[in-house]
Amino acid sequence: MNKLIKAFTKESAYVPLIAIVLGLIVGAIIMLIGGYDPILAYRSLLDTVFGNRYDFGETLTAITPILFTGLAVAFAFRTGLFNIGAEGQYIMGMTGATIIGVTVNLPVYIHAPLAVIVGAIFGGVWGMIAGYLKAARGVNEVITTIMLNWIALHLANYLVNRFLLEPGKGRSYMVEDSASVTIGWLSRLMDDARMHWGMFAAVLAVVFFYAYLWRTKQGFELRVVGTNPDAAAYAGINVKRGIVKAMFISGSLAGLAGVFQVLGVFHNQVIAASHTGHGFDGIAVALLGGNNPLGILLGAILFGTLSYGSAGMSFGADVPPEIIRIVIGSVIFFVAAPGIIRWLLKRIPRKKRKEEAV
Amino acid sequence: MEQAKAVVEMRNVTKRFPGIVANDHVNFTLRKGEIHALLGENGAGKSTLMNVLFGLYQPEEGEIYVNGQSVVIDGPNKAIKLGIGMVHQHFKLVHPFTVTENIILGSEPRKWMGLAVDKKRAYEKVEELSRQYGLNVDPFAKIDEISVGMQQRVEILKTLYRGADILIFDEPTAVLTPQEISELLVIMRNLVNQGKSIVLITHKLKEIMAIADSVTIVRRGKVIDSLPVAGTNPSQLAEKMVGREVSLKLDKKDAVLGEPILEVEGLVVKGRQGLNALNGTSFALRRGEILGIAGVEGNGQSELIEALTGLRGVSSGTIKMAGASIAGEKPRVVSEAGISLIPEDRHKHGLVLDFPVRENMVLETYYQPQFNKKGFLDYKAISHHAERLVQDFDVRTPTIMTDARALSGGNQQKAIIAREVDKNPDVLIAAQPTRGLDVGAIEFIHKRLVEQRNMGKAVLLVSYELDEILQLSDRIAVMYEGRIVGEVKPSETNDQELGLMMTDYKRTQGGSESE
Amino acid sequence: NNEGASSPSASASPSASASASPSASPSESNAAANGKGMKFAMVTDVGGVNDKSFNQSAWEGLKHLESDTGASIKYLESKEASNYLTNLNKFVRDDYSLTWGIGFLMGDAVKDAATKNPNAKLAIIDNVVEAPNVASITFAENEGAFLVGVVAGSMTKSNKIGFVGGIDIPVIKRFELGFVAGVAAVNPDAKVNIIYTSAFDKADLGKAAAASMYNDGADIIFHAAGGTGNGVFNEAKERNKSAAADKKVWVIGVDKDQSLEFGDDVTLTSMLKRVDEAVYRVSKDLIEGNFPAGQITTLGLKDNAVGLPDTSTKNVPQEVLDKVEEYKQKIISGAITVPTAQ
Amino acid sequence: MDAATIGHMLNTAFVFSTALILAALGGILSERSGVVNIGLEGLMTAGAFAAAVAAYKAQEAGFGAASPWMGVIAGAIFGMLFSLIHAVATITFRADQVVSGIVINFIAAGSTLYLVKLLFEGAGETSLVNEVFHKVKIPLLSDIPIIGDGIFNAYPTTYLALILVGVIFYMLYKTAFGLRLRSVGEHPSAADTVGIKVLRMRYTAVLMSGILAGIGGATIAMTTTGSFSHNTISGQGFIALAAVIFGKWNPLGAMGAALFFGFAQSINNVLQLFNITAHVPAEFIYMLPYVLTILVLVGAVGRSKAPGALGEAYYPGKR
Ligand SMILES: Nc1ncnc2c1ncn2[C@@H]1O[C@H](COP(=O)(O)OP(=O)(O)OP(=O)(O)O)[C@@H](O)[C@H]1O
Ligand SMILES: Nc1ncnc2c1ncn2[C@@H]1O[C@H](COP(=O)(O)OP(=O)(O)OP(=O)(O)O)[C@@H](O)[C@H]1O
Ligand SMILES: [Mg+2]
Ligand SMILES: [Mg+2]
Repeated sequence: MNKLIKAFTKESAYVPLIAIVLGLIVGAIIMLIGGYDPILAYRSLLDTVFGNRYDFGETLTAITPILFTGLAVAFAFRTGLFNIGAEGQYIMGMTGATIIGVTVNLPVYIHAPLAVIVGAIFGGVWGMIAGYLKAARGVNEVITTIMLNWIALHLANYLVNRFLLEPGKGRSYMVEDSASVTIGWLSRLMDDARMHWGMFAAVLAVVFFYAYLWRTKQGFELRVVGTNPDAAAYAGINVKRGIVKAMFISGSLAGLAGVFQVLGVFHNQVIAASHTGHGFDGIAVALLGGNNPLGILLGAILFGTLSYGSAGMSFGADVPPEIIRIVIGSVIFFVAAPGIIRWLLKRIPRKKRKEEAV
Repeated sequence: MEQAKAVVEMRNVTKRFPGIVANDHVNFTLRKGEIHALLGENGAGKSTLMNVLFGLYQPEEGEIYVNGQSVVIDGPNKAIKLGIGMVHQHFKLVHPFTVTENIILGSEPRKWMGLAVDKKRAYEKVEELSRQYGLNVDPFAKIDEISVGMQQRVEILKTLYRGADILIFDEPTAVLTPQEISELLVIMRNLVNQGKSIVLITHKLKEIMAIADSVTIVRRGKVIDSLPVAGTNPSQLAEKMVGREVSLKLDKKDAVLGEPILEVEGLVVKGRQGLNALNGTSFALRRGEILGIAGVEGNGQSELIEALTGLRGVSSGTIKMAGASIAGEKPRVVSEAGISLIPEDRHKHGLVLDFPVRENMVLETYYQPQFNKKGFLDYKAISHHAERLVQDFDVRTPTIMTDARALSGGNQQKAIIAREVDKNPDVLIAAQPTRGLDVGAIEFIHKRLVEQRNMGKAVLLVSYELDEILQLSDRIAVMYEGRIVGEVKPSETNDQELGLMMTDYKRTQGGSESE
Repeated sequence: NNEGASSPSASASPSASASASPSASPSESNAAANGKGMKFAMVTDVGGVNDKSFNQSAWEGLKHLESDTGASIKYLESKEASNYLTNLNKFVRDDYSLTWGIGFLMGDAVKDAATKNPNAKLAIIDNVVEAPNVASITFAENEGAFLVGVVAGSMTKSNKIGFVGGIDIPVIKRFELGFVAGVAAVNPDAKVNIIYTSAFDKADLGKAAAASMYNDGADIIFHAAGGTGNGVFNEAKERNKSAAADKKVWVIGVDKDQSLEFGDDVTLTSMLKRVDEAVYRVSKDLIEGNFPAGQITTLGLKDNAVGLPDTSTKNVPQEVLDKVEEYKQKIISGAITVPTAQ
Repeated sequence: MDAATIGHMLNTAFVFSTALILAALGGILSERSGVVNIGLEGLMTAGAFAAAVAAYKAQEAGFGAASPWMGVIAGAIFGMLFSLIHAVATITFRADQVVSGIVINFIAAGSTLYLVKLLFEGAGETSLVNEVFHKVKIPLLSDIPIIGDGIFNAYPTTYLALILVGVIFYMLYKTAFGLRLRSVGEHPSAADTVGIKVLRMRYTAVLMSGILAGIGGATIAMTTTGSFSHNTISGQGFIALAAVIFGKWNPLGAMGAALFFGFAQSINNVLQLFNITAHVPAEFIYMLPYVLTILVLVGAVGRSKAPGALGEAYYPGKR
């Protein structure tokens, strides 16, 4: 796991840049094979994202949840844990927020924060279960988080179905307006895009991620636990509590992704047939960002932009949007295996070398 | 012997690593039937040279001749074919496998047209080899279940099984108990008598004097000298190796004993397998003394340390620190009570290798007010602290932001000692503080331990190395099967007697353990 | 994988596209109105436009519209729920004449887009959106399901019948209730076992559920489970390979004539749901100036929007089909009310 | 509950677990050689896709009952191709193994769907294959009560999976190749120093894992769906991964874990048949397989020990 953390941090800045270029080239080649026009496709993609205020705003909204789940996955990585369960924690976060948003009635300045906090706690507790099982019983967190993803899906469906359902709608009642975290003026500014506080909260979470892990005493403890649990025990750090705490924080971050989707975007929770994929995308974002807070922010922006823009790509150039997954996969691949880039650079003389200097 | 034929000749071998020339135009000759010692400080390039000979590294320059033939050794496979075998500093054993599986790995006897491994034949072969060379290993045992000394014999068997005539031992005694060491020396003699030639890397001058025929000294990648052992002496070797005079004798005033500070009474502690590892251990440690715990590895020393430092639960008995019970307390409580530990395994327990030196320096104190302001770490104070320790303890590191992994073993150990001593503990527990270090580093560390004792601290020294125990301790307690079974003054004993006490006790008790 | 929630619409079963061609639809008779210069669009759920099912059916409706009236058409696929609204808005903001949201889940998004853009016109399938500029189209699945219930109840030999549902949501519940009522109407002794698989996209779950039911003695299973239903068909096929003629098991398909894809040796009949027809007709209404804005249109037996395909004659005896026809008339006339979910 | 019901449940469990067993075997080989394989999901996707396409084409070309076998072979090849990416990245270029696995999942999901759209004129799903596998009764054995129904009336692929469990078990623990493979995963430098080619060994293992996971995916397409779409493989690879860990990296253990999971799934259906949903919310029944898995892990198995060098790239001469 250490290597995973190091894999990116050490490489200089040019690797990600070249990786993105290479990823786009791979996508272009595949489009050419399929008989599509890559230039038109990429132009449509960019047009979609940056073409007007509405889509730009919506792109930001699309970035928010994967920024949270990316942080969640990376946080666990940093503490030596592989959290595949961001998906489940996301769902639980939604559920917590929906319960508070739908069932209680409070003034705005209490209601929304309460819903946010409860949702975060729901996600956190869901992560904590895996952490506890690992700490107390030595059960591998990879399995438990996979299983907990499915359990969360069905549990959330049960809760919505049983307690929150608006008859005939296949979803919960709408959350009270007082629990909504939308930002009216910003939405109007962005031509009615669904702007909400989650975006700012996510940026705060990036700052928190950094400050907590690298500036605080608790963060120091968690990093020691994650990097060398034996040394942590010798140093008098409670390793088990560290694991549980780390999974709680990781789960809360993933939970917040769900919270803001409910309170800021959907204002309700549907009976879901399957996972949304935000949790799994979080793994990709964390990897793209090298488990670094700033990297994750950039990774989420890249991921979100490409994903959101892919709709425009099929709109403008009729290219199947699946191609974007190949592009993103390739970018991660090249970022993760800088050896390949170095190997390629050796083969491409002079001209390309200049990028290295950037 | 002088004119025996050269079985290995390395000429002008140069091996570089990023930023360092590990071997700088090295010439080295091994003659048939000799034991040739390689001596040098940590990081001098000994292991690298032998790894080149074994084909693990490719040299940038130079030639190698084996039995007079110029050869290119492009991998261990080739080395094995040339009759070269290596017992590595860190054993290359697959732990979940059995002894036999480890030995046959890579050239397994087959049955059913090569489809299956012929385990029966393998066991027989291992047993036979083991008998022939007097190695006495259990072919069915799992590596996890056998002692370090046995593991080393498995490594030796691996080379013999492959028909090696040239054997390389990389610090074989660093991890062995005194008995095991003397047994190993016998085995090595045995091997030479049967026509093998041996390269022996070691930091222990005594061993070189005892067994080697010739010695080659390397410093910073260069060969300083190569000479027959017969005409030299330990201090001459030490000087050549370090480049300055090294005092092999430790200056030590008489101890000024203070009041008892750490008292252990009837301590019973469960070991890893759930059996009692400590069976009523009792002793008292006074201020101003170094108490050495002597004993064969595996007699409860590790468990004692873990119990003392709060890493292992206590079944019964008391541990009192300055009169207050600390038995079963958490490591942090113990640490705050004034106990510091230099752990046995510096990589696993002592350091976070992937953290900078700076962070490692506050591994146990980061939470204290001088570094921790309302939950936030004060990195300025931490840096300041680390700089000071690095200065005071001569830790050679490029900067305090360098990862601990990048430091040499000796400097890693110095960093740990700096950290632990700086905590200003009343009791300093030092477990194997000099394992694998060169004489220069050993000298430094020994001085520091004595310094602590002179300042009125109590030092508990746990070591499997009798010389170290004898040299440093004011009092020696012999540990056997989880109990202190005797106590002697170093001035009134010697290593023979001590060694006898550590094992003789077993005989009088009719111990069931096999040799 | 794992991307996006799957369609909770009942209508997600693959079938050869031929059956879905609306060329024989009654509305064909109108003289081609001129839709030139008008733009129609639809937004799919995560199944995508070529899901050989619900979304595809809707798209075929639009394509028919294009060839019929010269209107231009376009679609966008949604990758996840948050795309519903943004995709709808793409069209709405581009001044499309009519934008369709295909599927139950799109309700809130359509509502949102409609409220924010009062001048735009939208329509939705399978859900009701109360807004003056939205046409809501729902189907009386319970009525169609009742008829296939009649078939199942009449034809079961074991008196054990199965219903495999995707997810327990109102649309699917309508299938279940109608089906159970239909069986009970003709065969009170028959027992209908019900399994919900919790997914519309898990053929392996469908297969396991069907295996359990057939093992338990069921000889006919009606599925309303989208892709999960593929597993039901495959389990039935599997059994029929080795079973004696009198031990044959059947599946009743959904949405389209599934016998065309899975073969009429396992497909007893299917419960058709003419999404294509609905999309075509309402779009055409708009061209003709009769857009049912703010109205809820429930398409049932009387509209020929649900029912049995003609190929049913292959496996269903005439006397049963007669009974079906009889019940159909009773339902249309209101003599029978088929239960429905809230 | 009578014997027949139990037999049927057993059968459902075996059929359901077939793909999981195969993919888990692949995971075991890869991980036993020291290469984490979190890409099983993607490898299964690749296998299912290739199988659906190849079997369809074979059926069109008139191969008849041989078509599904062609599908399985195509699945194996495609799985292997994708695992080759994983191998090159992690073994040659020493990319992080977890990252590479996730990439495999991404690329497999994207590229197979893309190819489906290219090959089937824009459709999101391959055309249905009619020539799929059928259950085969094994004479005599299938007459044994319970077990006969349960095991000896299954798909050829189920038998194949069970045979492979034995074969791979034998290979891992009885042959020289297996000894070497395990040594590479436990302690690569130990293996290196006795002349075993660590990288070549890992390549072999990872490619074999691609083949097995590919076949696993193929069995789903060739027995359950008869086609390939974006959700043909949705989570099975992760369950297989769980089975690898649950089964302690041992083929028999992984088979047990996969069967356990399959069995929990069939209990789930039987419970609904017995109308338990009237008393227990259906959602709790859906959760059952997952909850049971966790409970069993907590209760019985506890700590499982991964191969010593799992996840570590091998640098020859590493210290
Ligand atoms: N694989 C490697 N990569 C980079 N540097 C290395 C590597 N192996 C050794 N070195 C460096 O080469 C030098 C010689 O190391 P070597 O291990 O040969 O020393 P040594 O004499 O065996 O020391 P010791 O007594 O501590 O075993 C050291 O500076 C070491 O840090
Ligand atoms: N160095 C190696 N690296 C990887 N795989 C190997 C290596 N040597 C052999 N194998 C594999 O192990 C199996 C046995 O190979 P083979 O019989 O050639 O062993 P061998 O090296 O000749 O052993 P021996 O000489 O002791 O009989 C084969 O499947 C082969 O692919
Ligand atoms: Mg060395
Ligand atoms: Mg050979």
